[in-house]
Amino acid sequence: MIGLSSYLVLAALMFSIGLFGVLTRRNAVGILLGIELMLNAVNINLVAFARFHGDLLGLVFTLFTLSITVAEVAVGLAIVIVIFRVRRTVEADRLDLLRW
Amino acid sequence: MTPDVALPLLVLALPFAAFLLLAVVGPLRRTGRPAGLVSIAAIAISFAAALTVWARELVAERTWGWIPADGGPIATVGVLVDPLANAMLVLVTLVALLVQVYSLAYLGDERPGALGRYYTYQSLFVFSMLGLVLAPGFVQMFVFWELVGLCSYLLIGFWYERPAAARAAVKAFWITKLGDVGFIVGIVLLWSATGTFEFTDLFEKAQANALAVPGLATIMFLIYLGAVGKSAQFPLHVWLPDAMEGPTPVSALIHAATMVTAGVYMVTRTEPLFALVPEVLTLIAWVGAFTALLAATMACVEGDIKRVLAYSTVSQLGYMMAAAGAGASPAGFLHLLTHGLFKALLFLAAGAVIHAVGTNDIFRMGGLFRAMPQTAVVFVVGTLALAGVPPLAGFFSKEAVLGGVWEAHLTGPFLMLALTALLTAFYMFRVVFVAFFGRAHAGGHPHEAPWLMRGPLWLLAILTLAVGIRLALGGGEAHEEAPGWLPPLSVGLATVGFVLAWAMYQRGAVDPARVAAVLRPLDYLARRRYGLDGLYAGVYRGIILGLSRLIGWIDRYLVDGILNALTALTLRAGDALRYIQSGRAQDYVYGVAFGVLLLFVWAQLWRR
Amino acid sequence: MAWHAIEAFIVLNVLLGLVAYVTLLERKFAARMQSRIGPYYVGRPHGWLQPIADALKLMMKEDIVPATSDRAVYNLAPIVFLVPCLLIFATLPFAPTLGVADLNIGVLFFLAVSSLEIVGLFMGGWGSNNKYALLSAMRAVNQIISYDLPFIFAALVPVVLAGSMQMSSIVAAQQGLWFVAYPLIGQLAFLAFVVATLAAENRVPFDILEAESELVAGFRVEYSGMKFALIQLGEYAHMLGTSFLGALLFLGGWLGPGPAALGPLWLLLKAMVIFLLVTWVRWSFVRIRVDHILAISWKLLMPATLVLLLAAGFVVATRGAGGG
Amino acid sequence: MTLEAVGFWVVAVVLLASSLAVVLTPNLFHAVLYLAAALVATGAIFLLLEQPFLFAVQLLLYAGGVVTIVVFAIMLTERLIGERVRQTSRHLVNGAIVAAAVFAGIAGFLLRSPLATPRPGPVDDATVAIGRALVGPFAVTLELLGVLLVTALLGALYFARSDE
Repeated sequence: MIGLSSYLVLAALMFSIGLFGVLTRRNAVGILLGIELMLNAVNINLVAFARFHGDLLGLVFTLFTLSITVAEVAVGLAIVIVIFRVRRTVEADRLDLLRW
Repeated sequence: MTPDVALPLLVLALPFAAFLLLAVVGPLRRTGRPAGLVSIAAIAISFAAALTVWARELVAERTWGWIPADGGPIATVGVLVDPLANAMLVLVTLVALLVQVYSLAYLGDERPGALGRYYTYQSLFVFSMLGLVLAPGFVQMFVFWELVGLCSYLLIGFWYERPAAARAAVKAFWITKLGDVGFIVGIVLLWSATGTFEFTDLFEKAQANALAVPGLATIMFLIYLGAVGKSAQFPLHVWLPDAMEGPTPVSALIHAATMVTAGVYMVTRTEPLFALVPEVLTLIAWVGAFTALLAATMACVEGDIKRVLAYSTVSQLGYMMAAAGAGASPAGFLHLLTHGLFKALLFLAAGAVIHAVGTNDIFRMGGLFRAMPQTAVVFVVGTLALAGVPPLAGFFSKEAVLGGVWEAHLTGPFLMLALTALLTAFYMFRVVFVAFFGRAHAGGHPHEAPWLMRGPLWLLAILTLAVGIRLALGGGEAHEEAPGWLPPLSVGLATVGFVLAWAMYQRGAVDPARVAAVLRPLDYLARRRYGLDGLYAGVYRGIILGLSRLIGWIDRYLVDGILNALTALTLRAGDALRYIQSGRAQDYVYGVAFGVLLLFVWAQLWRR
Repeated sequence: MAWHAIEAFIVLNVLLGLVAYVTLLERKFAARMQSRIGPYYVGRPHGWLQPIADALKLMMKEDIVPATSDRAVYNLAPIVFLVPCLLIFATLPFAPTLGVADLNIGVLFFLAVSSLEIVGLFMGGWGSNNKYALLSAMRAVNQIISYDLPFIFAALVPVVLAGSMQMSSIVAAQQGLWFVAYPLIGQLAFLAFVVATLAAENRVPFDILEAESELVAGFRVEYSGMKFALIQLGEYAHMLGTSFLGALLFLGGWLGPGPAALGPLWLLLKAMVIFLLVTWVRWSFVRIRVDHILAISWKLLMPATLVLLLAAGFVVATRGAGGG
Repeated sequence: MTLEAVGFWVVAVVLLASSLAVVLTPNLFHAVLYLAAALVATGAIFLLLEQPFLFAVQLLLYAGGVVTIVVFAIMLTERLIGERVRQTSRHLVNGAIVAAAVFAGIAGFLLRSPLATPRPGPVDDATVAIGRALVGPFAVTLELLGVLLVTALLGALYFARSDE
């Protein structure tokens, strides 16, 4: 039987993989992809809890997360494009204008 | 309100009303002379009221609760009218009235604004002094005591543009405050021991022997300290000569007749309490006598006419205190009254001289008898009175004091006071001979003072004479027990002083320099005011500078050091830590991840 | 479960056959519009065997893979493209009880799955590593992003009117009045739906992504043989599916005179009407410039469909759901 | 092993594999495609959890929306040239350690926490309930979400417009 914890562990793994991507990717778009993974992992958690606790709240929040993710991606990519226009690169570790 | 206290309240209220009017209504104050007239009018009516009170020999007490508490107010305000207060009221209002009239001419050259300010202060001062006189308890007395001190500060520093005046004002303020600290501590201790501030209650308890509280001697000594400061007793007398930096009428009012006598008045007022502690009384007597002698010696070598009078005042205050200490407070109080009159006379006359000559130095005067005979006459009258020549007022009161001290079997103080009497005659006639009969100095054309100034002078001179004659006729009740040899001795001492002065300064029979050479150490000490001012300055500087150095060191090395260390640390830390801010978003994600991990660790290790 | 599988298998095969003959229908129709005959020789006199011949030809052709292509992507693209196009039929019922799965979120499922098609499309465009293909893919992305929303909004109007996302319920709600006949809202929504369909399927006049004259054949320029066949199949399947959807949403689905058994036929007929409508448009209009296409979507269709949706919601709120 | 379990394991393997591929593949375009796969797999997880509505929304928004936009951005920024699409990674070991540590932390929690393992019986379609919740208790949130989306739209427009 597949229990709640199976889903949660799966989500945790996905989350960690996403984190790994965020930490290691050089390309800003790649970082965004990692963030997407992490957000999806969260969604899995929400839906799993909602399903196993018979609670609607998780589903509603999943919807919210989804919508916000779309907004985030739109703005994030717009920023990436602007950065690309200005700096001719989207390598995240070269974008250190704000360093000491 | 009972009619009993209506008149005293009127006496008290009028100067205050004048003060309020002048203080609040700026345009009126800035007119100068009209402002003075307002003040004079107020004090004149006040004087008339005081005279009525005195003539009626009113005795009344009326208090209103001030600081409320369970079981009756802790402190009250009100008026306490008795013969003591009546006499004081008359003296204060009289001298104040004359001084204010006199000032109108003396300070006529001042800017109107300054003159208005002067009269504002004057009104406030008179109000404060009257409030002190009428105080029915220690708290009110202390409040007005401090107000008087404040006014003294303001008036001494009237010419605040002059550094010397400003310094003198501050000095007077601070030194009297030294005594006031003892005063208030004593008051509070007394209250905690007896539970009341009221004189009447205290006297009743004293009479019923209900005041045998432990440490009463200490308490009374502390209260006496207030008088030491205010009445310029040794060793806190040093402020009074410096206070001569103020306008001369101010000196006449507050440093001759009123404020400095507040200490004596207080001791006299609370005499039933002091009577319980003979050891303090003895101390008062000794200190008073010593003060008298010390000030007299300093007066002998002083060249500044106002300072001579100032030392003389200190000396006479010593007399009064000695009398109070000897248990002859009526004699002391009598001397207070007569001295108030003739010392005001002397000061005002000296003011007229200074006004005319433009200098304080008696050795630059001389021959003034011809230039301003009226002033010379009244000054001589005052001098005679001060020296104790019958039938002038000073003779009787001084004799009463001497008699009282003798009666109390205080031989040491008596001898000192007798010597002081001699010296008093000497230094006063020294001034008279040098300033009025000596060879005239060139420079300026001294002229008689205007009638506005002369009028008060004559009035005071006549009063001095009249009081003396009144005392001679009525026979002062103070000297009834005095031994018969006392009047001749007194007159004799005065005569010796007169002859010495005449011989040294008029005839030139004895060269003052040779006398000074003979009495070299004494002369040296007296000229340097016995080093007291230097000592104070030294101690003050030592303490202040030492403290300043210490605080400066603490500030520079401890406080600043900590701050410097902190800033240096912050800078270094910033230098080191800024590399954390790599500007790369992913490095920050590492930070977030580590934070989350820390939360995990915390939650799993400690939360359970 | 097993029945479902069998059903799905049958539906799939019927559909594949249908799709093949839809191409023939289009060619014939186009020929008629241009006063030609169209396919004639194979299976004469009307070229009935032409689609089979085409399929056989494509299957036997050499499979050419460009040397510089992103091989995996290139190879996977036709499949990824085809799968959603076939999957959309899963929720289409052909009669009240005839269908793979009459989900209660059927319409949404259809829209979601059909939106996956784009992935295959740009996989193909990218994987070919061909300038024209890539440009075509970019245009496709552009256009599909733009027309997805009006398409969805237009499709949601019947959903709102019927108060359900279940296909059968929507059809049932049209018992009295087909939604296309719904006063004003119905016609406008249907118009918007057809226009958005044209764009979503990249048909003329919205076919800038293949625009033969500039991009040769669009994203599938490098494809040949079997893979090309798959892509074509997917495209026509998608078109057919959308036609079915339109028929179900607006034209009353299987409702029609005669016994209920005739339902599937009615549905097919209606779908063909829509299909021919699209084809008619295709052969009648000229291609629109790219910025005009985007402008039409964002400035006209999107607000219009939104207003329609709101109006439908308003009508439902005042008159109650369930049509007519 | 029930059908559900089989489905779960298959989906889980696909999900994790594609996720790993997303973060590991050097080709950015492939990464996006793997992301699409991962997202569809996530949708499949939703299906397993009997939420077809969320599955549809996931497909519509992510696969149809997000992935498309990302591809678009890649095409714009990589200037249609395949070379730059090859991307490198940095600090692989560090990242792996941190990610593993985070996973260990979460897993630690999961292991210690009492979880409601028995799965409730099959549920009805939650679509209507979600809809009612959205316009009921969460109406304000929904409106705020709308504001956010409009803001994001305007922001993206502002950022991405070319300077004319």
